[in-house]
Amino acid sequence: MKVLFFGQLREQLGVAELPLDIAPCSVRELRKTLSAKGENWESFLAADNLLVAVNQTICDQNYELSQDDEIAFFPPVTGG
Amino acid sequence: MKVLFFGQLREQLGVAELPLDIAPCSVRELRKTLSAKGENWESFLAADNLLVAVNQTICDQNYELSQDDEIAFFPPVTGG
Amino acid sequence: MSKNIPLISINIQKNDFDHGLEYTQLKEHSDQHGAIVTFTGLVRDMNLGEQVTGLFLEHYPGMTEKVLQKLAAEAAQKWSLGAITIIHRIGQLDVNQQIVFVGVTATHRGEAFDACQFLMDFLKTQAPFWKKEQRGSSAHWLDKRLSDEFAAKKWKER
Amino acid sequence: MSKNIPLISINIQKNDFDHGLEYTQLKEHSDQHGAIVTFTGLVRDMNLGEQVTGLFLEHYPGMTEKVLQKLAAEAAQKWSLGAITIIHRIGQLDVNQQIVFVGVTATHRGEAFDACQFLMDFLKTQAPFWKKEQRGSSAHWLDKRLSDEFAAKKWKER
Repeated sequence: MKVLFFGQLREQLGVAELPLDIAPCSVRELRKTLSAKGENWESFLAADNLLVAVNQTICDQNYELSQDDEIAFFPPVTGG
Repeated sequence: MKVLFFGQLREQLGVAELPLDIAPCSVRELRKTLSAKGENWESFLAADNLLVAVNQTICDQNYELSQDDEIAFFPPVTGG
Repeated sequence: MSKNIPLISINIQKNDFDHGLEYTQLKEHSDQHGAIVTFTGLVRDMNLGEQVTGLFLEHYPGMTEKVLQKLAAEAAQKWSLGAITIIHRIGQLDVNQQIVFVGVTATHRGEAFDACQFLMDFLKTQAPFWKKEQRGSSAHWLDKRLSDEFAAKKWKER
Repeated sequence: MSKNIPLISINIQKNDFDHGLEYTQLKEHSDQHGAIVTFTGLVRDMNLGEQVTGLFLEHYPGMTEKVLQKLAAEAAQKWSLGAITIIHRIGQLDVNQQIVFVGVTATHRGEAFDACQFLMDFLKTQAPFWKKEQRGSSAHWLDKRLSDEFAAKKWKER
Protein backbone atom coordinates (compact mmCIF):
# COMPACT_ATOMS: atom_id res chain seq x y z
CA MET A 1 0.00 0.00 0.00
CA LYS A 2 1.00 3.58 -0.59
CA VAL A 3 -0.48 6.35 1.56
CA LEU A 4 -0.44 9.98 0.36
CA PHE A 5 -1.13 13.20 2.25
CA PHE A 6 -2.02 16.55 0.70
CA GLY A 7 -2.42 20.22 1.53
CA GLN A 8 -2.45 21.30 5.14
CA LEU A 9 -2.40 17.67 6.31
CA ARG A 10 0.81 16.95 4.39
CA GLU A 11 2.37 20.00 5.97
CA GLN A 12 1.19 19.15 9.50
CA LEU A 13 2.43 15.56 9.30
CA GLY A 14 5.60 16.52 7.48
CA VAL A 15 5.05 13.56 5.16
CA ALA A 16 3.82 13.49 1.55
CA GLU A 17 4.04 9.78 0.88
CA LEU A 18 4.27 6.74 3.17
CA PRO A 19 4.86 3.20 1.89
CA LEU A 20 3.08 0.70 4.17
CA ASP A 21 3.33 -3.05 4.40
CA ILE A 22 0.27 -4.07 6.38
CA ALA A 23 -2.44 -6.69 6.03
CA PRO A 24 -5.56 -5.73 4.01
CA CYS A 25 -7.97 -3.75 6.17
CA SER A 26 -10.70 -1.11 5.95
CA VAL A 27 -9.99 2.59 5.58
CA ARG A 28 -11.25 3.04 9.17
CA GLU A 29 -8.70 0.50 10.43
CA LEU A 30 -5.89 2.09 8.42
CA ARG A 31 -6.73 5.44 9.95
CA LYS A 32 -6.55 3.90 13.44
CA THR A 33 -3.19 2.28 12.64
CA LEU A 34 -1.77 5.59 11.37
CA SER A 35 -3.14 7.50 14.37
CA ALA A 36 -0.88 5.40 16.60
CA LYS A 37 2.17 6.98 14.98
CA GLY A 38 2.09 9.88 17.42
CA GLU A 39 0.05 12.70 18.93
CA ASN A 40 0.17 14.83 15.78
CA TRP A 41 -1.08 11.95 13.72
CA GLU A 42 -3.90 11.15 16.10
CA SER A 43 -5.33 14.66 16.13
CA PHE A 44 -4.92 15.37 12.43
CA LEU A 45 -6.35 12.05 11.30
CA ALA A 46 -9.30 12.42 13.68
CA ALA A 47 -10.53 15.56 11.88
CA ASP A 48 -14.21 15.25 10.95
CA ASN A 49 -13.78 16.80 7.55
CA LEU A 50 -10.84 14.63 6.44
CA LEU A 51 -11.41 13.10 3.00
CA VAL A 52 -10.02 9.84 1.73
CA ALA A 53 -9.52 8.62 -1.82
CA VAL A 54 -8.58 5.09 -2.82
CA ASN A 55 -6.96 4.76 -6.22
CA GLN A 56 -7.87 8.40 -6.86
CA THR A 57 -11.59 8.03 -6.18
CA ILE A 58 -13.23 9.45 -3.05
CA CYS A 59 -14.58 6.67 -0.82
CA ASP A 60 -15.85 6.16 2.72
CA GLN A 61 -14.35 4.63 5.85
CA ASN A 62 -15.80 1.18 5.19
CA TYR A 63 -13.87 0.65 1.98
CA GLU A 64 -11.81 -2.56 2.17
CA LEU A 65 -8.25 -1.93 1.03
CA SER A 66 -6.06 -4.30 -0.98
CA GLN A 67 -2.30 -4.59 -1.01
CA ASP A 68 -1.83 -2.60 -4.24
CA ASP A 69 -4.11 0.31 -3.36
CA GLU A 70 -3.06 3.95 -3.37
CA ILE A 71 -4.74 5.70 -0.42
CA ALA A 72 -4.80 9.47 -0.03
CA PHE A 73 -5.90 11.55 2.95
CA PHE A 74 -6.60 15.24 2.50
CA PRO A 75 -8.59 18.22 3.82
CA PRO A 76 -11.60 19.63 1.94
CA VAL A 77 -10.56 20.87 -1.49
CA THR A 78 -10.21 24.61 -2.17
CA GLY A 79 -9.32 24.98 -5.84
CA GLY A 80 -10.93 27.01 -8.61
CA MET B 1 -44.29 64.09 -34.62
CA LYS B 2 -41.95 61.63 -36.23
CA VAL B 3 -43.03 58.01 -36.65
CA LEU B 4 -40.41 55.29 -37.19
CA PHE B 5 -40.83 51.69 -38.32
CA PHE B 6 -38.31 48.89 -37.83
CA GLY B 7 -37.56 45.33 -38.86
CA GLN B 8 -40.18 43.36 -40.71
CA LEU B 9 -42.72 46.15 -40.25
CA ARG B 10 -40.46 48.69 -41.96
CA GLU B 11 -40.06 46.27 -44.84
CA GLN B 12 -43.76 45.48 -45.11
CA LEU B 13 -44.81 49.14 -45.10
CA GLY B 14 -41.91 50.21 -47.28
CA VAL B 15 -41.35 53.17 -44.95
CA ALA B 16 -38.68 53.74 -42.32
CA GLU B 17 -39.66 57.21 -41.20
CA LEU B 18 -42.84 59.25 -41.51
CA PRO B 19 -43.13 62.89 -40.49
CA LEU B 20 -46.66 63.60 -39.23
CA ASP B 21 -48.41 66.83 -38.52
CA ILE B 22 -51.43 65.85 -36.47
CA ALA B 23 -53.04 67.02 -33.26
CA PRO B 24 -51.84 65.47 -29.98
CA CYS B 25 -53.52 62.11 -29.40
CA SER B 26 -52.98 58.77 -27.72
CA VAL B 27 -50.82 56.01 -29.20
CA ARG B 28 -54.05 54.05 -29.81
CA GLU B 29 -55.49 56.92 -31.82
CA LEU B 30 -52.27 57.37 -33.81
CA ARG B 31 -52.38 53.69 -34.66
CA LYS B 32 -55.95 54.08 -35.92
CA THR B 33 -55.01 57.12 -37.99
CA LEU B 34 -52.08 55.27 -39.58
CA SER B 35 -54.21 52.17 -40.24
CA ALA B 36 -56.37 54.26 -42.53
CA LYS B 37 -53.41 54.70 -44.91
CA GLY B 38 -54.27 51.46 -46.71
CA GLU B 39 -54.93 47.74 -46.43
CA ASN B 40 -51.29 46.91 -45.74
CA TRP B 41 -51.13 49.43 -42.96
CA GLU B 42 -54.34 48.22 -41.39
CA SER B 43 -53.25 44.60 -41.15
CA PHE B 44 -49.67 45.24 -40.08
CA LEU B 45 -50.56 47.79 -37.44
CA ALA B 46 -53.30 45.52 -36.07
CA ALA B 47 -50.75 42.84 -35.10
CA ASP B 48 -51.16 41.81 -31.47
CA ASN B 49 -47.46 41.65 -30.80
CA LEU B 50 -46.60 45.08 -32.23
CA LEU B 51 -44.50 47.16 -29.82
CA VAL B 52 -44.44 50.91 -29.53
CA ALA B 53 -41.78 53.19 -28.08
CA VAL B 54 -42.17 56.90 -27.46
CA ASN B 55 -38.95 58.87 -27.26
CA GLN B 56 -37.10 55.56 -27.21
CA THR B 57 -38.91 54.07 -24.24
CA ILE B 58 -41.44 51.25 -24.60
CA CYS B 59 -44.95 52.39 -23.63
CA ASP B 60 -48.54 51.28 -23.93
CA GLN B 61 -51.45 52.33 -26.15
CA ASN B 62 -52.80 54.85 -23.66
CA TYR B 63 -49.74 57.06 -23.78
CA GLU B 64 -50.70 60.63 -24.73
CA LEU B 65 -48.42 61.93 -27.47
CA SER B 66 -47.08 65.47 -27.81
CA GLN B 67 -46.10 67.35 -30.93
CA ASP B 68 -42.34 66.77 -30.50
CA ASP B 69 -42.48 63.05 -29.72
CA GLU B 70 -40.60 60.39 -31.64
CA ILE B 71 -42.84 57.34 -31.95
CA ALA B 72 -41.55 53.96 -33.13
CA PHE B 73 -43.52 50.86 -34.07
CA PHE B 74 -41.75 47.53 -34.32
CA PRO B 75 -42.17 43.76 -34.02
CA PRO B 76 -40.83 41.81 -31.02
CA VAL B 77 -37.05 42.17 -30.78
CA THR B 78 -34.76 39.33 -31.84
CA GLY B 79 -31.20 40.44 -31.14
CA GLY B 80 -28.44 38.82 -29.15
CA MET C 1 -22.79 44.46 0.45
CA SER C 2 -21.05 47.48 -1.06
CA LYS C 3 -22.20 48.35 -4.54
CA ASN C 4 -19.27 50.04 -6.19
CA ILE C 5 -20.14 51.63 -9.48
CA PRO C 6 -18.74 49.30 -12.13
CA LEU C 7 -16.96 50.45 -15.24
CA ILE C 8 -19.63 50.20 -17.94
CA SER C 9 -18.73 49.99 -21.63
CA ILE C 10 -21.44 49.65 -24.28
CA ASN C 11 -20.85 49.57 -28.01
CA ILE C 12 -23.10 49.02 -31.01
CA GLN C 13 -20.91 48.56 -34.04
CA LYS C 14 -20.65 47.21 -37.58
CA ASN C 15 -17.08 46.01 -37.09
CA ASP C 16 -16.05 42.76 -35.47
CA PHE C 17 -14.68 42.84 -31.92
CA ASP C 18 -11.55 41.26 -30.50
CA HIS C 19 -12.62 38.89 -27.74
CA GLY C 20 -9.10 38.68 -26.32
CA LEU C 21 -8.82 42.48 -26.10
CA GLU C 22 -12.22 42.78 -24.40
CA TYR C 23 -11.24 40.12 -21.89
CA THR C 24 -7.90 41.83 -21.21
CA GLN C 25 -9.66 45.11 -20.50
CA LEU C 26 -12.05 43.42 -18.08
CA LYS C 27 -9.12 41.69 -16.37
CA GLU C 28 -7.26 44.98 -15.94
CA HIS C 29 -10.11 46.25 -13.77
CA SER C 30 -10.20 43.12 -11.64
CA ASP C 31 -7.74 43.47 -8.76
CA GLN C 32 -10.50 42.93 -6.24
CA HIS C 33 -12.61 40.85 -8.56
CA GLY C 34 -11.73 37.18 -8.77
CA ALA C 35 -14.31 36.15 -11.34
CA ILE C 36 -14.78 37.02 -15.00
CA VAL C 37 -17.64 35.57 -17.04
CA THR C 38 -18.03 36.22 -20.75
CA PHE C 39 -20.80 35.31 -23.14
CA THR C 40 -20.37 35.41 -26.90
CA GLY C 41 -23.12 34.79 -29.42
CA LEU C 42 -22.20 33.59 -32.91
CA VAL C 43 -24.11 33.21 -36.19
CA ARG C 44 -25.08 29.53 -36.33
CA ASP C 45 -24.91 27.62 -39.62
CA MET C 46 -28.30 25.97 -39.04
CA ASN C 47 -31.63 27.21 -37.71
CA LEU C 48 -34.95 25.36 -37.59
CA GLY C 49 -33.35 22.58 -39.64
CA GLU C 50 -32.31 24.87 -42.49
CA GLN C 51 -28.87 25.92 -43.70
CA VAL C 52 -28.11 29.51 -42.78
CA THR C 53 -25.81 31.51 -45.04
CA GLY C 54 -25.84 34.86 -43.27
CA LEU C 55 -27.59 37.28 -41.00
CA PHE C 56 -28.62 40.93 -41.28
CA LEU C 57 -28.99 42.88 -38.06
CA GLU C 58 -31.05 46.06 -37.83
CA HIS C 59 -31.48 48.18 -34.70
CA TYR C 60 -33.07 51.39 -33.41
CA PRO C 61 -30.13 53.77 -32.96
CA GLY C 62 -30.44 55.74 -29.77
CA MET C 63 -32.99 53.49 -28.11
CA THR C 64 -30.62 50.50 -28.18
CA GLU C 65 -27.93 52.33 -26.23
CA LYS C 66 -30.54 53.64 -23.78
CA VAL C 67 -31.93 50.16 -23.09
CA LEU C 68 -28.48 48.60 -22.66
CA GLN C 69 -27.33 51.38 -20.31
CA LYS C 70 -30.45 50.83 -18.22
CA LEU C 71 -29.86 47.06 -18.09
CA ALA C 72 -26.23 47.58 -17.08
CA ALA C 73 -27.33 49.98 -14.33
CA GLU C 74 -29.87 47.42 -13.10
CA ALA C 75 -27.20 44.70 -12.99
CA ALA C 76 -24.90 47.06 -11.07
CA GLN C 77 -27.71 47.56 -8.54
CA LYS C 78 -28.39 43.85 -8.13
CA TRP C 79 -24.80 42.64 -7.87
CA SER C 80 -21.43 43.95 -6.75
CA LEU C 81 -19.61 44.18 -10.08
CA GLY C 82 -16.24 45.52 -11.19
CA ALA C 83 -16.88 46.01 -14.89
CA ILE C 84 -19.55 45.38 -17.51
CA THR C 85 -18.86 45.28 -21.23
CA ILE C 86 -21.61 44.90 -23.81
CA ILE C 87 -20.93 44.85 -27.55
CA HIS C 88 -23.54 44.15 -30.21
CA ARG C 89 -22.86 44.13 -33.91
CA ILE C 90 -25.23 45.36 -36.62
CA GLY C 91 -25.34 45.01 -40.39
CA GLN C 92 -24.43 41.99 -42.51
CA LEU C 93 -22.78 39.02 -40.75
CA ASP C 94 -21.52 35.68 -42.02
CA VAL C 95 -21.88 32.24 -40.46
CA ASN C 96 -19.72 31.70 -37.33
CA GLN C 97 -19.09 35.45 -36.97
CA GLN C 98 -19.45 37.07 -33.58
CA ILE C 99 -22.75 38.90 -32.95
CA VAL C 100 -22.76 39.83 -29.29
CA PHE C 101 -20.40 39.96 -26.31
CA VAL C 102 -21.30 40.41 -22.67
CA GLY C 103 -18.48 40.34 -20.14
CA VAL C 104 -18.74 40.88 -16.40
CA THR C 105 -16.30 40.88 -13.46
CA ALA C 106 -17.33 40.29 -9.85
CA THR C 107 -15.77 39.30 -6.54
CA HIS C 108 -17.37 35.87 -6.57
CA ARG C 109 -18.35 33.65 -9.46
CA GLY C 110 -22.05 33.38 -8.63
CA GLU C 111 -22.49 37.11 -9.10
CA ALA C 112 -20.51 37.14 -12.34
CA PHE C 113 -22.55 34.26 -13.81
CA ASP C 114 -25.87 35.76 -12.69
CA ALA C 115 -25.11 39.26 -13.94
CA CYS C 116 -23.89 38.02 -17.34
CA GLN C 117 -26.93 35.80 -17.82
CA PHE C 118 -29.31 38.56 -16.62
CA LEU C 119 -27.83 40.98 -19.15
CA MET C 120 -28.15 38.48 -22.01
CA ASP C 121 -31.71 37.46 -21.05
CA PHE C 122 -32.90 41.07 -21.08
CA LEU C 123 -30.81 42.15 -24.06
CA LYS C 124 -32.63 39.36 -25.96
CA THR C 125 -36.09 40.54 -24.91
CA GLN C 126 -35.73 44.32 -24.52
CA ALA C 127 -33.00 45.72 -26.75
CA PRO C 128 -34.37 46.82 -30.14
CA PHE C 129 -32.46 44.57 -32.53
CA TRP C 130 -34.03 42.59 -35.36
CA LYS C 131 -32.44 39.70 -37.19
CA LYS C 132 -33.08 38.75 -40.80
CA GLU C 133 -31.67 35.35 -41.59
CA GLN C 134 -30.48 34.34 -45.05
CA ARG C 135 -31.18 30.72 -45.93
CA GLY C 136 -30.03 29.95 -49.47
CA SER C 137 -31.74 32.45 -51.77
CA SER C 138 -34.47 33.54 -49.35
CA ALA C 139 -34.37 35.72 -46.25
CA HIS C 140 -36.59 35.57 -43.18
CA TRP C 141 -37.11 37.92 -40.27
CA LEU C 142 -36.75 35.85 -37.14
CA ASP C 143 -39.59 35.42 -34.67
CA LYS C 144 -38.94 35.86 -30.99
CA ARG C 145 -38.30 32.63 -29.13
CA LEU C 146 -40.62 31.77 -26.27
CA SER C 147 -37.65 30.35 -24.37
CA ASP C 148 -36.16 33.86 -24.33
CA GLU C 149 -39.35 35.23 -22.79
CA PHE C 150 -39.25 32.54 -20.12
CA ALA C 151 -35.57 33.18 -19.41
CA ALA C 152 -36.28 36.87 -18.79
CA LYS C 153 -39.39 36.17 -16.69
CA LYS C 154 -37.45 33.87 -14.37
CA TRP C 155 -35.56 36.88 -12.97
CA LYS C 156 -38.78 38.42 -11.71
CA GLU C 157 -39.60 35.31 -9.68
CA ARG C 158 -36.29 35.47 -7.85
CA MET D 1 -32.16 16.26 -27.92
CA SER D 2 -29.08 14.81 -29.57
CA LYS D 3 -26.06 14.56 -27.33
CA ASN D 4 -23.08 14.85 -29.59
CA ILE D 5 -19.82 14.05 -27.88
CA PRO D 6 -18.13 17.40 -27.25
CA LEU D 7 -14.46 18.04 -27.76
CA ILE D 8 -13.03 17.88 -24.25
CA SER D 9 -9.71 19.49 -23.36
CA ILE D 10 -8.38 19.38 -19.80
CA ASN D 11 -5.04 20.77 -18.65
CA ILE D 12 -3.37 21.12 -15.27
CA GLN D 13 -0.33 23.33 -15.71
CA LYS D 14 2.19 25.58 -14.00
CA ASN D 15 2.27 28.01 -16.93
CA ASP D 16 -0.21 30.77 -17.57
CA PHE D 17 -2.80 30.29 -20.31
CA ASP D 18 -3.79 32.60 -23.15
CA HIS D 19 -7.48 33.39 -22.75
CA GLY D 20 -7.75 34.66 -26.32
CA LEU D 21 -6.25 31.47 -27.72
CA GLU D 22 -8.55 29.26 -25.65
CA TYR D 23 -11.55 31.26 -26.82
CA THR D 24 -10.44 31.03 -30.45
CA GLN D 25 -10.14 27.27 -30.19
CA LEU D 26 -13.62 26.99 -28.72
CA LYS D 27 -14.98 29.23 -31.47
CA GLU D 28 -13.40 27.10 -34.18
CA HIS D 29 -15.53 24.17 -33.05
CA SER D 30 -18.72 26.20 -33.00
CA ASP D 31 -20.31 26.15 -36.46
CA GLN D 32 -23.50 24.69 -35.04
CA HIS D 33 -23.01 26.25 -31.63
CA GLY D 34 -24.17 29.82 -31.26
CA ALA D 35 -23.17 30.31 -27.63
CA ILE D 36 -19.79 30.42 -25.89
CA VAL D 37 -19.52 31.02 -22.15
CA THR D 38 -16.17 31.35 -20.39
CA PHE D 39 -15.34 31.63 -16.72
CA THR D 40 -11.95 32.81 -15.49
CA GLY D 41 -10.85 32.85 -11.87
CA LEU D 42 -8.11 35.27 -10.80
CA VAL D 43 -6.03 35.68 -7.65
CA ARG D 44 -7.75 38.46 -5.69
CA ASP D 45 -5.73 41.10 -3.87
CA MET D 46 -7.92 40.88 -0.76
CA ASN D 47 -9.47 37.99 1.15
CA LEU D 48 -11.32 38.10 4.47
CA GLY D 49 -10.32 41.74 4.79
CA GLU D 50 -6.59 41.08 4.49
CA GLN D 51 -4.13 42.00 1.76
CA VAL D 52 -3.14 38.98 -0.30
CA THR D 53 0.33 38.90 -1.85
CA GLY D 54 0.26 35.52 -3.56
CA LEU D 55 -1.17 32.04 -3.74
CA PHE D 56 0.34 28.55 -3.80
CA LEU D 57 -1.69 25.81 -5.44
CA GLU D 58 -1.12 22.14 -4.70
CA HIS D 59 -3.01 19.26 -6.28
CA TYR D 60 -3.21 15.45 -6.41
CA PRO D 61 -1.72 14.55 -9.79
CA GLY D 62 -3.69 11.83 -11.48
CA MET D 63 -6.81 12.21 -9.39
CA THR D 64 -7.34 15.81 -10.52
CA GLU D 65 -7.45 14.84 -14.18
CA LYS D 66 -9.74 11.89 -13.39
CA VAL D 67 -12.23 14.09 -11.49
CA LEU D 68 -12.28 16.80 -14.18
CA GLN D 69 -12.74 14.23 -16.98
CA LYS D 70 -15.67 12.77 -15.07
CA LEU D 71 -17.23 16.21 -14.53
CA ALA D 72 -16.83 17.06 -18.22
CA ALA D 73 -18.46 13.74 -19.17
CA GLU D 74 -21.35 14.49 -16.79
CA ALA D 75 -21.82 17.94 -18.33
CA ALA D 76 -21.80 16.35 -21.81
CA GLN D 77 -24.56 14.00 -20.64
CA LYS D 78 -26.70 16.76 -19.18
CA TRP D 79 -26.40 19.28 -22.01
CA SER D 80 -25.79 19.29 -25.76
CA LEU D 81 -22.33 20.82 -25.95
CA GLY D 82 -19.83 21.43 -28.73
CA ALA D 83 -16.64 21.78 -26.71
CA ILE D 84 -15.45 21.92 -23.12
CA THR D 85 -12.10 23.37 -22.06
CA ILE D 86 -10.86 23.24 -18.48
CA ILE D 87 -7.48 24.65 -17.44
CA HIS D 88 -6.27 24.88 -13.84
CA ARG D 89 -2.91 26.23 -12.82
CA ILE D 90 -0.76 24.92 -9.98
CA GLY D 91 2.30 26.23 -8.14
CA GLN D 92 3.06 29.81 -7.15
CA LEU D 93 0.76 32.56 -8.47
CA ASP D 94 0.77 36.33 -8.03
CA VAL D 95 -2.13 38.69 -7.41
CA ASN D 96 -4.43 39.20 -10.45
CA GLN D 97 -2.95 36.16 -12.22
CA GLN D 98 -5.26 33.66 -13.86
CA ILE D 99 -5.97 30.49 -11.85
CA VAL D 100 -8.69 28.63 -13.68
CA PHE D 101 -10.50 28.70 -17.03
CA VAL D 102 -13.69 26.89 -17.97
CA GLY D 103 -15.07 27.45 -21.47
CA VAL D 104 -18.10 25.80 -23.01
CA THR D 105 -19.89 26.01 -26.36
CA ALA D 106 -23.53 25.06 -26.88
CA THR D 107 -26.32 25.63 -29.36
CA HIS D 108 -28.24 27.90 -26.99
CA ARG D 109 -27.00 30.19 -24.28
CA GLY D 110 -28.92 28.61 -21.40
CA GLU D 111 -27.04 25.36 -21.88
CA ALA D 112 -23.68 27.10 -22.17
CA PHE D 113 -24.25 29.11 -18.96
CA ASP D 114 -25.53 26.09 -17.05
CA ALA D 115 -22.74 23.77 -18.15
CA CYS D 116 -20.01 26.31 -17.38
CA GLN D 117 -21.44 27.04 -13.93
CA PHE D 118 -21.97 23.33 -13.19
CA LEU D 119 -18.34 22.59 -14.06
CA MET D 120 -17.07 25.41 -11.83
CA ASP D 121 -19.35 24.48 -8.92
CA PHE D 122 -18.13 20.88 -8.92
CA LEU D 123 -14.51 21.71 -9.71
CA LYS D 124 -14.59 23.84 -6.54
CA THR D 125 -15.99 21.03 -4.38
CA GLN D 126 -14.60 17.85 -5.94
CA ALA D 127 -11.30 18.46 -7.73
CA PRO D 128 -8.32 17.88 -5.38
CA PHE D 129 -6.70 21.31 -5.34
CA TRP D 130 -5.58 23.11 -2.21
CA LYS D 131 -4.80 26.81 -1.95
CA LYS D 132 -2.30 28.36 0.44
CA GLU D 133 -2.67 32.11 0.54
CA GLN D 134 0.21 34.46 1.32
CA ARG D 135 -0.80 37.51 3.36
CA GLY D 136 2.22 39.66 4.12
CA SER D 137 4.78 37.45 5.84
CA SER D 138 2.40 34.63 6.82
CA ALA D 139 0.70 31.93 4.77
CA HIS D 140 -2.63 30.24 5.39
CA TRP D 141 -4.26 27.18 3.90
CA LEU D 142 -7.73 28.22 2.81
CA ASP D 143 -10.86 26.67 4.28
CA LYS D 144 -13.62 25.53 2.04
CA ARG D 145 -16.40 28.05 1.58
CA LEU D 146 -19.90 26.97 2.59
CA SER D 147 -21.28 28.93 -0.36
CA ASP D 148 -19.37 26.56 -2.66
CA GLU D 149 -21.03 23.57 -1.00
CA PHE D 150 -24.43 25.17 -1.47
CA ALA D 151 -23.71 26.01 -5.11
CA ALA D 152 -22.86 22.37 -5.83
CA LYS D 153 -25.86 21.04 -3.88
CA LYS D 154 -28.28 23.18 -5.89
CA TRP D 155 -27.62 21.04 -8.98
CA LYS D 156 -28.99 17.96 -7.21
CA GLU D 157 -32.29 19.71 -6.51
CA ARG D 158 -32.86 20.51 -10.16
